[in-house]
Amino acid sequence: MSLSVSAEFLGGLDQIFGKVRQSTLTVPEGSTIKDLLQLIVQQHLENPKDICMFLDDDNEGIRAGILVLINDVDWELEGELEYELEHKDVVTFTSTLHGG
Amino acid sequence: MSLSVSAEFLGGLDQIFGKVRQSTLTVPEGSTIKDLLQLIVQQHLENPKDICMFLDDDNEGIRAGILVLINDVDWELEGELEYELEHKDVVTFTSTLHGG
Amino acid sequence: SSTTTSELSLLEYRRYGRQLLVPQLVENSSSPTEAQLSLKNAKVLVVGAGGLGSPALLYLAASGVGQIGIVDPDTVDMSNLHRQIIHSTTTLDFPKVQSAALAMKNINPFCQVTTYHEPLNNLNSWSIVENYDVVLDCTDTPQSRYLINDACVVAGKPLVSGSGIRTEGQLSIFNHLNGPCYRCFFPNPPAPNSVTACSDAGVIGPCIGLIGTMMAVECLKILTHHYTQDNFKPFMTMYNGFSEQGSQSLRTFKMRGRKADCLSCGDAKKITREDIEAGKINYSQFCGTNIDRYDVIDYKTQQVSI
Amino acid sequence: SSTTTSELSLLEYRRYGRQLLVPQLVENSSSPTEAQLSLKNAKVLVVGAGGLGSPALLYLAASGVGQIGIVDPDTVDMSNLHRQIIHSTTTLDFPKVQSAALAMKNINPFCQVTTYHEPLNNLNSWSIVENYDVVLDCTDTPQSRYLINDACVVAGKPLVSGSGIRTEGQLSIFNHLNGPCYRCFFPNPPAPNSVTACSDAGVIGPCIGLIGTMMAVECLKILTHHYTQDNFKPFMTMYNGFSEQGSQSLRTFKMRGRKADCLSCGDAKKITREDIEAGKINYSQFCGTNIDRYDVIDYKTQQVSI
Ligand SMILES: [Zn+2]
Ligand SMILES: [Zn+2]
Repeated sequence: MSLSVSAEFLGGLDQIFGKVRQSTLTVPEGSTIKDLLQLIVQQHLENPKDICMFLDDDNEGIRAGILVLINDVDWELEGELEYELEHKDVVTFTSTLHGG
Repeated sequence: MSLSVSAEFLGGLDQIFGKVRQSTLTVPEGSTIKDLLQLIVQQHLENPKDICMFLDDDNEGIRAGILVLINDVDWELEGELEYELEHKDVVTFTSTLHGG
Repeated sequence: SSTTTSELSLLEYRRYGRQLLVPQLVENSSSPTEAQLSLKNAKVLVVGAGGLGSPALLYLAASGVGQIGIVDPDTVDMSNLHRQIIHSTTTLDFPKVQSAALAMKNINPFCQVTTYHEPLNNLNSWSIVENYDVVLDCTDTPQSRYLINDACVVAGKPLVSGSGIRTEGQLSIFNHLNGPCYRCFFPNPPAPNSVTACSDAGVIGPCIGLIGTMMAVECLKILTHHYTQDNFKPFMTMYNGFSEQGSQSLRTFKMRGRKADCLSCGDAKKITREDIEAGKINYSQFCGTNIDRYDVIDYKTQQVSI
Repeated sequence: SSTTTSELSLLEYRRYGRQLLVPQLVENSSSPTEAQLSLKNAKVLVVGAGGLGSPALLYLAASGVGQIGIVDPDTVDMSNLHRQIIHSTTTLDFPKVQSAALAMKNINPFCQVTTYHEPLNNLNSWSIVENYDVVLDCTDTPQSRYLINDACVVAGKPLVSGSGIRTEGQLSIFNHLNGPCYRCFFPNPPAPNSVTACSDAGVIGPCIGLIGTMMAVECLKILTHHYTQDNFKPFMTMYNGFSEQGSQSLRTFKMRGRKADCLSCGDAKKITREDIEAGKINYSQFCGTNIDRYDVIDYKTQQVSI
């Protein structure tokens, strides 16, 4: 069985994903956020050089300055990388904004 | 079978419903918005005199100046009074605001 | 009726450079310069220089809208100043249009301001509205809202409509891209007997200001061609500054389209310029009361209506 | 450290009457008068008098906050004026704090304004922050955001934090009612190599202004005791002025609580006043770059970072 999951790229993050702000991805049952990150990089990252804009140095976690929300809830409350995706989950990635 | 439906009173309408802005009501299957209006009047209207603040002159329709939304969609697109309620529907009533 | 320009000076590039970097503002123009020229050559009418009009006028003037008209019959009162941030203690008792124009010229001398120190009424509404490209309804009575709507429909002008009270506000765009008008949403005015319940309203400055600020955003979108026949969907956005969910909330409702039987914009177009100007539509009578009783806040008695 | 008053003059009742009619503003006070006195006796510090600070300062001054401090090292530049509506062409090259103070005194002479024409830094942050009840972070670099946060945690002051770029914005409340601080949300600063992608940002005036306006609303809520240990939930609200859904959107995310291992507010409270003042926390170094490279918009090159 595969699940349908929605990913959102806000706060300017869409710039590295071909200006896509919302995308639907299909993942195998049992997938975690960790798996989703790799899938996003494979399917949506326009320029491989920009991977450091999304993932951290070991290309596994998320880089500092990006917030991750699972169904509008901070991923820290949901298990972060190990969270197991459910059908129709909405995972939001947003850059921290600093402008004023 | 009975359905659980949520009613919201915005734009100052909560003033006539005991300052309740959100309420959950139980209605029989097959109920319409028309039925819901009567139930709201029975269960929530604080002062019977204020019925003219919510319903129109024949106490069946909604008074002019109140917008009705069914799951965030204008009730006019959903059948107005005859719309048949579904489980977990959210019906929003809001006064038109005029202040500036 | 007036000349358009196709150039920006270096001073203007310096002044507006930061907003011309925003893709969303320029993406429907052939260049950032063209986007700014769309603002410079635009004529925007703001009816009401109060809680909504204050930030709307400041932000539109600051952004480089070339010509802005302001209609307001009132003078600046001390009780306005907790929320009407375009005015000042130094302009107390000035006509609001004049007080606002001073602030707008101060922030941006490039903005040409036309002031109408009078109420919008049956006689003047069409002849004022026809000179502008977009109208902002920042007024506070149902009468004025129906009148402005009808004038905009007759003159074919898009209308950004905002309103608010206490901690809440509403925002819609009317008569744009074949969408609905105010009368499509509200074919009948609120009954006068619905005007007595809330004797304790009032308004929080930044809450009504937020709606005026949103109106400026929508006006900029219209002027830079953000909305198209394809992507424009009739909406009403509802704001609450003191949301139960904590913080503040905006909800956007999907609304009905243009109604074929609308008195104003419907197929029969029953309300004409001549009807309005001849006083055939009596907005006070239509609304079932005299204008005072419909004031959302009666400044004399502090009685409030919804 | 200063005297509090327990009376309002008739002039003040006239000025603030409209907002004292709003139940949500006064419901956690024993009377409307007491609610207004909570504002009058309040001291609010606003760091940054730019796109966020402009409406925040105007609305807080207008609402009757008694004492407002403004920190900003910059002077008014022409390129600010498309969005920084508290300033004016007549105050070009003035220190922003002075330009802002003039506008605030004009709208409300009752407001006492203290200006700090300097950057907030390790040496002055604690001694400035300790004089205030609530702090608004209206700045535009990660460095300043970490520094302000640490000073607020050490001094025990709630922090209203806003930010924005292009058409988007974010809003949170930190260090309030045992909730999280900025470092709890962001234990590590963004890496310097993440600062190169968006060379084409910019900002739309009323979009950043909307966040500043929301910050004023949140500040009024804090001062009038709207939030309690029971109802306050850590949040981040995200705004988009050009939402795909049409119109404009706000989404509120439910966020983590205070983290026991936070360097700043955690159980060990590893960052102290002495550490900050002695320069032991080097905010520029901590953020991995010099301060210029982190400017969200570099006014010289128009390069932009996220
Ligand atoms: Zn119509
Ligand atoms: Zn912390």
